[in-house]
This record gives sequence, structure tokens and C-alpha cells, in this order.
Amino acid sequence: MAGQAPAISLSSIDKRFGEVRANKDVNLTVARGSVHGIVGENGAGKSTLMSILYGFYEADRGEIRINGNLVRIRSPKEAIANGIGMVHQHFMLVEPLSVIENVMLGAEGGAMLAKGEAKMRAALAKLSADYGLAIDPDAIVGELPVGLQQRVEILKALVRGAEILILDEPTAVLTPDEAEQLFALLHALAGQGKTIVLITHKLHEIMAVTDHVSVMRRGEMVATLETAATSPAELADRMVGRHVLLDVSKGPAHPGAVRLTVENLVIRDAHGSLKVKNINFSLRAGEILGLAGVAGNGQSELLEALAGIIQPTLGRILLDGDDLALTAPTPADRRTHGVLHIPEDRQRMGLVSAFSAAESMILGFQSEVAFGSGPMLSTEAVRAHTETQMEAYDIRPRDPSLKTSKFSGGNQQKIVLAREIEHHPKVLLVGQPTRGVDVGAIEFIHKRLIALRDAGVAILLVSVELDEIMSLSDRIIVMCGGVITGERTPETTNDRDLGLLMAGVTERAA
Amino acid sequence: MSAPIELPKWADVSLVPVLAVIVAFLVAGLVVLGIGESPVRASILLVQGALGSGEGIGYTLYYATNFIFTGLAVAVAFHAGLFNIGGEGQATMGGLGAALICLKLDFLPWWIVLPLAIMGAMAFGAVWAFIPGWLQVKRGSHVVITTIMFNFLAATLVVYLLVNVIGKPGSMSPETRVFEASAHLPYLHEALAAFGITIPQSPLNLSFVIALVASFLVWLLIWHTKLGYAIRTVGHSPSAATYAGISIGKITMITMAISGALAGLLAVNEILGVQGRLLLEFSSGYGFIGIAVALMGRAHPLGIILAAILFGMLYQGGTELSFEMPRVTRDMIVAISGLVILFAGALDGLIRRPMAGAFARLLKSEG
Amino acid sequence: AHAETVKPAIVYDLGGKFDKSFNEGVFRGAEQFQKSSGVEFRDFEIQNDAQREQALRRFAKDGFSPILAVGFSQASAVEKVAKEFPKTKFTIIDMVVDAPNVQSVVFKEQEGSFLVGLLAAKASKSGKVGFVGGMDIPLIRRFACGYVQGAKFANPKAEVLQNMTGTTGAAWNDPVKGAELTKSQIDRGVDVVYHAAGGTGVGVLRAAADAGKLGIGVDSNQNGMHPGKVLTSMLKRVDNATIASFQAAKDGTWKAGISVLGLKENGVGWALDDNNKALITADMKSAVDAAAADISSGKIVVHDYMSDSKCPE
Amino acid sequence: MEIYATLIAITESGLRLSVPLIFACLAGLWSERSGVVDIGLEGKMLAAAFAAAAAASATNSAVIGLAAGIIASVGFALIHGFAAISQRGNQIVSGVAINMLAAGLTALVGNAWYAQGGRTPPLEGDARFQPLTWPGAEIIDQIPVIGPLYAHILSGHSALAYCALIATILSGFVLARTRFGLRLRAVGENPAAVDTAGVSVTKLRYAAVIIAGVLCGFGGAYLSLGQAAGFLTNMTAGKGFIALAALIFAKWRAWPAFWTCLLFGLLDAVAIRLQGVVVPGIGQIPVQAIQALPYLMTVVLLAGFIGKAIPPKASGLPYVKER
Ligand SMILES: Nc1ncnc2c1ncn2[C@@H]1O[C@H](COP(=O)(O)OP(=O)(O)OP(=O)(O)O)[C@@H](O)[C@H]1O
Ligand SMILES: Nc1ncnc2c1ncn2[C@@H]1O[C@H](COP(=O)(O)OP(=O)(O)OP(=O)(O)O)[C@@H](O)[C@H]1O
Ligand SMILES: [Mg+2]
Ligand SMILES: [Mg+2]
Repeated sequence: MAGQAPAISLSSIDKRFGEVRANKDVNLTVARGSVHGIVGENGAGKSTLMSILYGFYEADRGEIRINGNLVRIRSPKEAIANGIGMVHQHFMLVEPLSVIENVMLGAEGGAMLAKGEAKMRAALAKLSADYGLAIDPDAIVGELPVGLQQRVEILKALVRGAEILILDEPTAVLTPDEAEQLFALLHALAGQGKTIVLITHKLHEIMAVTDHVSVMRRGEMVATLETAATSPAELADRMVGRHVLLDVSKGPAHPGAVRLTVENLVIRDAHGSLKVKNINFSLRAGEILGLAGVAGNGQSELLEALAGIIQPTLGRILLDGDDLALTAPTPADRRTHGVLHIPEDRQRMGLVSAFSAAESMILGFQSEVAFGSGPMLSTEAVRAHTETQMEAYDIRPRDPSLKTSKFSGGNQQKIVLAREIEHHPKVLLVGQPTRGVDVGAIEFIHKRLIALRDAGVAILLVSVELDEIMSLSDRIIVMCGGVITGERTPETTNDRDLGLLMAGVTERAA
Repeated sequence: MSAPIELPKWADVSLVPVLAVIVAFLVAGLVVLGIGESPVRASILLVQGALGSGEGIGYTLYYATNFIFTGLAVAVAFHAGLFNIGGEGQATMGGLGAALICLKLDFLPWWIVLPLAIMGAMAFGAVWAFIPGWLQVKRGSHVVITTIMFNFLAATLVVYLLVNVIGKPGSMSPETRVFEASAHLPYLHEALAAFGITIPQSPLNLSFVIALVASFLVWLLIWHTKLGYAIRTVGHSPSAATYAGISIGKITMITMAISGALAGLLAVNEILGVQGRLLLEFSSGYGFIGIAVALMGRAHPLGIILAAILFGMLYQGGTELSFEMPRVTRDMIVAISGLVILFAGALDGLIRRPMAGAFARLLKSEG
Repeated sequence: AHAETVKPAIVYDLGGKFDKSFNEGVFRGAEQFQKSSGVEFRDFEIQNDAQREQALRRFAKDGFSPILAVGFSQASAVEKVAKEFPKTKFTIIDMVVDAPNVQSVVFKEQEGSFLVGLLAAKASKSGKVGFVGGMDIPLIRRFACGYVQGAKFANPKAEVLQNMTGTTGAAWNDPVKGAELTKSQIDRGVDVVYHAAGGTGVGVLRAAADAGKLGIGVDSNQNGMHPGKVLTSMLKRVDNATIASFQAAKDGTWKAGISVLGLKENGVGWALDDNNKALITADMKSAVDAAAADISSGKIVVHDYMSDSKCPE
Repeated sequence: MEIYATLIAITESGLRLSVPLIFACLAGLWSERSGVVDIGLEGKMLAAAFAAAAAASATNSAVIGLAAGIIASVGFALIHGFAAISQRGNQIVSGVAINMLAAGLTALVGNAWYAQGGRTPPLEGDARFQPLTWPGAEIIDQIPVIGPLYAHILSGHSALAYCALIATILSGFVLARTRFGLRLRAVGENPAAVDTAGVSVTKLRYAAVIIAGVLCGFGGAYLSLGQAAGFLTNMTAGKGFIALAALIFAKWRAWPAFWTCLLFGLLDAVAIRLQGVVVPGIGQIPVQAIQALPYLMTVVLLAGFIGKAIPPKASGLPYVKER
């Protein structure tokens, strides 16, 4: 009887975080044994919705039914009891502990670890056999590659006998073939009647693995579609409410002299693992060089190295022929040399949320004489400067003394943009310029970037949004696993071709 | 210091600390009741003792001077996201610095000795805070722990020096000889007497003026200089600071040094102003109460001055109180400070959440 | 001399009114005086050095006189406040302050210590006796030195182990350290331990008692703290000094200047009561009485450490 | 032999002096392993020492004293827990507050109740934890070399001293081998992981904080009922902070904590004995140097000159789900 009932049905779920309404009257039905996709912009409310289903957050309003039965899920404990397992966007692992300890956590089977542990090892061994999820139970989780860490997360869920498995952007951190394995696993699980909910930004994944797909926008559930009966284009439209990136009108580029040259660059991160493996490229005045790639393949590190925030292990970065490591080692020096930077993460880097808009508006340029002579800082000067910028970039609300955190994502981004552009960059490093930004703002930002290009600025555009790369770039390079897997021009490539390069497949696709 | 709860700024800086103090006093009142004395009478005696006489006011401001210095020290560190619990040790070292100068140079005229001694106090205090800062930056050891350790290190070091090196030979207590008059920072009653103004005698000395100047300078530094901007950036968002090309390490060390120098100034009041010699434990807990002062003053110099005066009143009033009510010793004040720290710094949520709620409702009802 | 109205006041030292020792002695004296003369007195226990001056000044302002300052640490404060209130009478114990309105009372602790040293040596079976001082200062070395002389006087081969508790004021109030030091001395064969360590001594006497050895008290009569376990106490008659000062003020015979109280003046001595009379053999008693007489008469001169910062071995 | 005797004597007193450190250090260990930084060890011990002495002098029972000490200490621990866990307040501020509160209240109340300068009346007999002498200690003591080891090192300490050893064994075992221990270790590193695993972060942390309170209760009771015979104002005299140092030195692990505290205790014992002693050749040893050692060593360790001390990742951070 309950067999017909949907595995999950959420009705009119509401959730606020302070000012932000993350979920607005959301309904969702997921059929037993199906793979159900959820797509939506950053900040659309996907994770929130699933976290509510998993009992991590409690909804302000709404009903949850599992297999047709009305349930109250006030904590993950209750979710687990209802056979729900979740692989979070940000892993929930205890790094200093071993795999087995992580898997056992919360399911120890007894006050003493010893006996539960034996059982757990057996269970792990079985799962590994059944689904090819091999893993060393005694490895320290913190020392495992992300791919395996995710495997631990999945194992945690399966070991607890999850009938419903939620995965929040699982492939964001995976290599393409890792992703393939994962999807195989998901199919296998679905085949056994388990229900899968898959959150992702990658529409081709949706098309590839899901049976149904739901689209969220600004906290609302705008559509649930039969995957077979829809298309990436349609999904994209639904996600943003109107057709985005109607290909940006831009004239041909007139590249000038080489501005920035990167030679044999090698970067290790704090833990010493190789992030960028000996890459070379150059950037000309008056062109936009798009850098495509799945998040976490070295773009961020490259960007920060160029901006002087982290130091490369090997190699050189030349500006107009001279080595920046010598002439301008620090971020401050880079700025004075005209290398400006719109960081990927405006919340953490680009702005200080606790500062007023005016204070955020001079971040990085605080020591300029324009803002006060000698050691002093002139509040008046800063305020005046901010007011003009707010006009020029239509930043709302027009209140220099409003706390930065009170501005919406799009307006926050405009603050960063205005600040960097107004300081006449020679080279502009741009990271994810439109992440979590509304459509209007996106167009505004794109127009500005093109204008800068035409004004002769050399622009390096790092984005995970292929469409953005395609429509803005004059040249495109693709990074995968820390190396450049190919260079293209928008004319000579397409999503599929770039996708393959992003997946590390280097031979040219027909 | 805790999870931010949106409140109108004015309420945040005024109502919250005031309420914290009120709650602290209510609790303290219960304690007084518990030991069988009348809280009302105690409070009256306390206020009379603190403000009832010219001398009382003098003492109040004299204690307040100490609290301004240590309060500023803690506050400056707060702005850089640092917690300097080392005020005690930094003040002790400040005393050492001042004393060394005086012992060597107090044959010189005051206009040479005093400036040097004051600088000595600041320098030693600064160094004693700079080292923990340096250790955090270069070696990753957290200042909270190192400053605590440095408090004890300062204490033992000064004991050793007073007993074996700079102490007065054959003295009954470990202390230096009394400095020459040239090394004595004039009492306010002396200074004003010079202008024919007579006020009651008290330990209140020119350090109080120095404290006010220091407060102004700190205000200028934090909100109207580029260094201050950098300090606050580091305090609010280290990652943004890095992005902005602000060296977190440099700022940390500079801030700690400034903080320590301010704490060191406590010695100017105690050693140069009052004791006229270096002796043990002259910092007697002012360093810790500075934390309460900074929290209450919401790390703003003006707030700190007010909070410092309040604690000055508690100290002076407390002493007078213990004359009249021997059962209510001045430990009462330590307890009250603890309560204030608790309610203004750690349990402020208890006060802020309801208030935030009230304001929210207020705004709604207004439309 | 005609009688005056007196308003006596006392400012105790850090150890506090009930330190079972020095300050307490003063308090008891004052109580006696109050009983005998019916004159009320006020007193104040300071909590930190800064308060000394404030307390003295406060009493002086309220017209109290004589004001008795207990302990050498008060010297500088008394000096200052005495200047501010030339009409007020001040008495300071254990320190000399040279001012027209200050009476300084000091004791020949070496003489009392000599006597208890003698008793210690006689009571000791191991021939090893111990001394635990509070803060390592000349005054306490004076105690130690007198004690050594007394012990050697009784038994030239006697061995005296000495320890000081510390170099700061904390050394007056650290029974745990006192106990540790005593235990270590006992471990090394000592069977009688004399303390001149204020509150720290509480630990000394307890440790000795716990180990079944003998302790020797100081300042006040501490025999009662562990009856039968305290051989005797070196009495420093601060109570007498207090009474004397207050009485003199009352009779109008109070004089500034230094008064040095030794055995002769009955300023120091040793305690004999029910608690310890079982421990003091007739032979011991006669010996100590004889020595006392000789010291009073000047036949025996007990060296004062503070006269030359040396102690004859 | 003489030297051996001194060695024994110093070790013996080192043991006595390390007991309160061990309790406080383990308390800190539990608290910080759960992610709650605790610089209020000092205050909790002080409160416990007072309550224990007061209760013992009233009832003339050391055990009741101990109970009272534990209750007082747990009381303060709960204040800290409430501030740190429920209110998500600043844990360091809360710790500082607790230290001052305890210092002030104990002295104040002590003065008011007993009018003896903050001291409680001296405790005798059953009101104290007397040293336990093991069977035949006196006789065995006569056996050269091993005799004293038995009679002075093993035997002759107060019951609470043996509790310190038991507490260490238990702490080590529970943390490493039990469900509670696993969850506790996890919650100090990544509370979200524990939460999503269906375990209450709040309950875990409160449990840890209360355990810390109990241990500080033992430590405080030992001070006033074992080591001394009554309460003295501020009788902890920085032991809580030395314990903190030891905790870091031991890198937040139970047995290393135990050994570190023993070491610090020994240092103290040595310092006490060398006070004012003139060593032939060397002259007077500056005991301050020895007293400073624990702090110095900790700073040096923290500075990573000898190994590296990395605290539990989530320690000091309140667990906030919703930004
Ligand atoms: N814990 C939180 N506290 C406050 N606000 C939050 C919290 N989590 C999410 N939000 C806000 O709620 C909205 C929805 O966030 P959510 O993470 O659900 O979006 P998402 O669709 O998962 O985005 P992404 O694709 O980037 O993961 C955003 O505006 C976000 O800022
Ligand atoms: N942390 C916050 N505190 C106060 N107000 C906020 C906060 N975050 C957002 N707001 C307000 O709520 C509104 C919605 O916030 P949100 O960040 O979701 O904007 P948005 O809808 O994502 O727009 P954008 O696409 O520009 O980001 C914003 O206009 C902003 O003024
Ligand atoms: Mg998400
Ligand atoms: Mg947004």
C-alpha cells in the first residue's frame, strides 16, 4: 500500500535565516526508487531545503511525509531513524579520526567501542564488496583525497541503512571519471529501490542520471519536470526566470602588447599538495582570457598567486616583462603596479561584512593619499568617494554608512567591482564575478568587463559558468587537475569540447 | 564578543553595558544580603565613600586612572581580534622599566627623568606584549595562553630582581629605594596648588591627564588613521586583510605592542605617581579588571573612561565600605567585576536577545 | 600626668587580625585594654599595600589617637601619614620610624629565640632541630640566629636545619609550603621545628604534629594549637606593647621615640601552660630559667643578626 | 644514601604537590577536548576548596566536604557551560569572569562567615583526608632502597591523591575506548559532523563541562582538606594556570597530562627546598628560575621549538548552525 506512496513529499516548507528567506512555501514530491535532481542558482535554497529534510535545520512551517506517513524531523537523529542519509555539500567528517571512527560516530552499537567496531568493519567490508566502495578503515580521514572522503560520507549513510540518500553537489569536488563511478553507484542504489536526491549545478549531469528534476529559484520551487521531457536550455531558463546571457553584444577584441606572462608556474597549498603543476600562458592588453574548469582544479590558487596573496613554489609571473616576485611581491605592491583583483569569494575576501559600505569601498586602497594624508584617514573623503561610486554603479541602497552585510549579494559584488575598476587596472583578475548575483546585476557586470577590455585592460576571467566563459572570452584556456588541458577560442569550441577538456580529456573532440 | 545580534548601535553601546552592570549589582546585592548586611545601606556607603568627599573623588579618579590604562590596552587588542590577558604582566614590566630609569637617572632634573621613565614604562610593557604577539605570528602560539604565562614570568622576574639585584639592601620587603623627588609625578593637589587652587589630598596625580590624552589618541588611532583601519580589518576579517595587502603578522605585533605600552602606563600612575619606588604586586589585579572595563566600554575610549570611573568608584567606595562594614571586604569589588565581565562579555546574549526582540517589535508597531 | 581621652585604633598587617600569631597578639592586647579601661578601639584589616596609607589617614582624619600600626611593612606609610597629622600619636611595631609623633616598638626576638632554641636542643633526641622562617628578611634571620645560639648553647653538637619559605609577602601565608619544608626537615632527622613564619607556621606546627614530632610556636602562645605536640612558643609580647601604648596615651605619659623590649623588659619570653608542661622537664625548665636570668643580667649576650647581618656559627 | 633519602623526600613532596595539578589538568582536558576552552580552572578549584573546607568544618566530615566542593565547582562549571554552550558567549571572557568571581566570593564570604581574614577554621582529624599508610610501611621502610619507595612513594598519601591516579586511568580509557569518548573527541574537532550523525552537541559539551567541574572539585578539596588544613584566600595561587600549561604541554592527552603535572610538581618541590639554601660552589640558587620553568617550558613548546601543540580544532568556537 505504502508502496505507491512517494518516498518523500514536502509541502509548503518555509525557512528564514534572519533577513534571508531561504525557502518560500516549497513543495516537493520524490518517487520511491527514483533519482531526483534539484537545480538552482547559488543561494536558491537547495541545501537549505535538503538540510530541513535531514533535520539539520527545522522548518519554520510545512509538512514532511516519508512513504506517505506524516513525520516530524527535528534532528538528524530522527531523519536517520526515518531512513534518510545525506552527503553534505561541505563534508561532515572529523579529520583527525580514522575512517572507521567516522563511520561509527553516532552508530557505535554499544557503550564500548570494541564490539561495535568489529561489526562495523564487517559491514564496511560488505558494502565495499557490493558497490566497489573500497577504503582502508584505519586511514586518517584528513589525509584522504576528497574523492575518498566523499566515499566515507556515502558509507556513513549506507551503513545506517539509508533508504533515502541526499547528495548535495557531490560532483563539485570529483574528477569526471570519479563522477562516472558515483553515478553508477547511484543507479545501482536506485535499482535496489533506494531513493536518491541529487543537487547539482551541472545540467548535463541532471540530464544524464536523473529521472525527474526540480528547479528552485530564490527560495521557491518553480518547476518539477520529467528529465526525459526537458532540456538544459529549458532548465537554465527556469533557474534564472528569464533567458540569461543572451549572448553579450561585444565587438571584436583588439589585443595589444603582452601584459602578463606566466612561466612554468607551480603552486603548492598550505598542506604541501600540488595545486598548480607547471603552467604557462600569457595575457594581452585589450583581451579577455577565460579560464574554465571545474571548481577546485587550481584556478583559485592560480588567481591568488597572480594577485600576490599566495607565493608560487616555482616559476615566474611577468608584468610587462619584469618579474613581479621581485618588483611587486605583495598584494599591495601588485595593486600599485596596476594588477587588480576581483576575488572569487567576496564575503571572505572582497569585503568586510562588519564594515560600512564606505569602509569596504577602500579595502586595499586604504593607504592612498586620496583618503587621507600621512597616517590619517579622512572619513569625509572616503564617504564622498563612496557616494560617487554608488551613483556610478547604481549600488542600492545608496547609503555609504550601511553595514556591508546588509547589502544583497549583487550589490555587494558591485561594491567590489566599482572599487577595483575605478583604480584603473592594467591587468584585472576576475573570479566568479556573477556567483549568487541576480540577472540584472549579471548583465551590468558583463557590460563593464567588456568596456574595460575595449579600454585596453588585460582581463583574466575565472568562472565555473561555461556560458559566461563562452560569451565573454576572446580566448579560453581550460584547467584540470592543475594543468592547462587546452586552449580554444569561442568560435572554435563548444560546451561539449570544453567539458571534455575540463574532464581532462585532451584529444580534440570532433 | 559573542554571536552578533542586530541592535541599534546606540542601544548596543549604552543599554547593554548598563544593563549588564545593573544585573551584576543585583546579584552582588543578594550576596551582601546573604552575609547579613543591608545592600541598600552598603550601596549608600559605597557611593558616599566614592563621591561623598573631595578626597573620595580623588581616590576614585586615581583608581580610575589605572582602569583607563588597562581598559584601553585590552580594547586596542580587541579591535585586532586579539585577546590580551597579559595586562597584569605588562604593567609589572612597565614598573620595572620606569624603576630602572629612575634608579639610574633620578639625579637628573624632572623634565629629563619623568619623560624617560614614562617611555621606559611604555617600552617595557610594549616588549612584554610584543613577544607573545611575535610568537603567535612566527610560531603560531596563541596570545591568550602566552600572555597568561607571561604574567607569571613577569612576576617571578621582578621578584628575582627585587630580591637579588635592585632591591634595597637589608630591606624588610622586596622593594627598591625611594626615588628622588625629581622622579615623582606631581599629585594633582600639588600641581593645582602651584596655581593657587587647593583641592583635598589624594593619590590622584598627573597620570590621570595622561590617561585622558591616551584615550583620545586611541580613539584617533582606531577610527581615524590608516593603521587603525588596518587593525580593524585584521580584527574583522583576516582573509580580507590578506587580500587587501595588510600584513596580519605586522599588525598583530604592532597592536600587541601598543596594547602592552598602554598597560605599561599603569606603572606611571602607581610607581611614578604614588609609590615612588618599585614594589611587588602594585598591579594588584588592575590588569584583569581592565578586561571588564573594556567589555563594558564596548572597546570605545569614551565608554572605557566611563567604565573606569565606575570601577574607580567601586574600589574607593569599597574601601570606605569595609571601614563601616568590616564584613563586606573589598573582595566584593573583585566579585562584582567578575559578574560584570560575565554579563557584559559572555552572557551578553541574555541581555541582547530580549532587547533585540523588543526593538524588533517596536519597529513593527511603528510600521 | 592628667588623664586624656583616647581613641585608639589599630591597622593590622596583611596576615590579618586572626593569624594566630603576631596580629592576633595585638588584638588580644587591645581587648584586654578595652576590658580593663573600658575604652573602645577600632581596627582595620588591609587587603593590599595601597590600603595601608589610606587606613592610617582615615583613622587620623577621624581623630583617632594613638594609631597602632602593626608590622614593619607599615613603616613608609606611617612615616608619610605621621607628617600629615603631627598632632596624632602613632605607634609602630617591629620597625623604627623616626618622627616626633611616632613611637617605635621593637623586640629582641633573638633573646626569646635563644631560649626556645635551648629548649629545642634539650628536647631533641636526634640532636637535629629545625627552623622554618617566613619571608627571607633580616628580621627573620634574627630569629633564626638567636635560635641557633640557644641550641648550640644547650648542645654544642646540635645541628640546626634552616629554611625560609619565600622572598615575598606570600611567604607569610603559605601553610602548604611550611608543611612541605617541615616534612623535609623531619625526613632529614629533625625532631623539633621552630617557626617564625606567621600564617605559614600553621602548616609547620601541623606537619610536626602529624609526624609525631614537636613544633615551637612564635609571637603568641601557640601551644594550644596541637596540645602536647607544641614544645613551647616564643612569646613576643605585642599584647603588652599594645596595652602599654594605649595605657600610656590614656595616662598622658605616651612618649614618642624607640622602645626596645627584651627579656628584661618582659617583651619576649617562652610559653609554659597546661598544653606543654608535660613536655618541659624540670631540668629543661631550670636550664632555661637560668639562661633567661643571665640574659637579663647581661651575663649572656645574644648576638643580634641585624646589628651586622652576620650570625656567629 | 643521604642523597637517595633527599631524592625520595623530594619525589614524595613532588607527588603531593602535583595532585591538584593533575585534577585541574584533566578537567581542562575534558572541557577542551569537547571544544570548550576553560581558563576558569583556577576559579573552579578555588570555589571547591572553599566549599569543601566550609562544609568539612561544619560537619567535621571530609567526605561531605569533598561533596560540597564538587557541588560548588560544578556550579561554576555550569555557569561557564551556559555561557559557552547555550549562550554561545566568549569562552575566554567567561573563564576570566569565573576566576574573578570565585576569587572575590570565596574571600568575601570567608571573611563574613569566619572573620579570620578569609580563612576557614583549621580542620582536624576526620574533617581532613589524612595520609593513608599502607600495611607495614614502617617496617618495610627499613629495607634499603626499595623500602622508602614503598613507604614514601606508594604509601602515605591522602585518598584524594590516589583518586588523581584513578581519574587519569579513567579519562584515558573513556576517551579512547568508549562511545562517549569517541563522540567527545569528535565534537571538539567538528561539532557539525557530530550533529549530522544524530548526536546532540549541546548534551556532549555539557557533559564534558560537568566532568571538568567534578575534577576541579576534587582538586580544590585536595587543596583545603588534604594538602592544607582549611581554606586560605586565593590558595590556588595560579595552580589552575599551571594546569593549563601542563594541558598544552601534554597536547590534550590524558597520560602525558599526568606525567607533565608530576614533572611540574617535582619542580615545585625542588624550588621549595632550595629556597634560601646556599649550595656549595654555586651559592644561592634563584628559586624564581625554577618556579618560572613550567611557564617557560610551555611558552617554548607553544612556540613549537619542541614539537607542536595543536588544540582541538573547534575549541573556543561556539557551535552556531545558523549564521
Ligand atoms: N546557516 C545559514 N545561516 C544564514 N543564512 C543561510 C544559511 N544557510 C544558507 N543561508 C542563506 O540561505 C539562502 C539559501 O542558501 P542555500 O545554501 O540553501 O543555497 P543553495 O541553493 O544551496 O546555494 P549553493 O548552490 O551555493 O549551495 C542563501 O541566501 C544563503 O545565504
Ligand atoms: N545578512 C543580512 N542582514 C540584513 N539584511 C540582509 C542580509 N542579507 C540580505 N539582506 C537583505 O535581504 C535582501 C535579500 O537578500 P539576498 O542576499 O537573498 O539578496 P538576493 O535576493 O540574493 O539578491 P542578489 O541576487 O543581489 O544577491 C537583500 O536586499 C538585503 O538587503
Ligand atoms: Mg548548497
Ligand atoms: Mg544572493
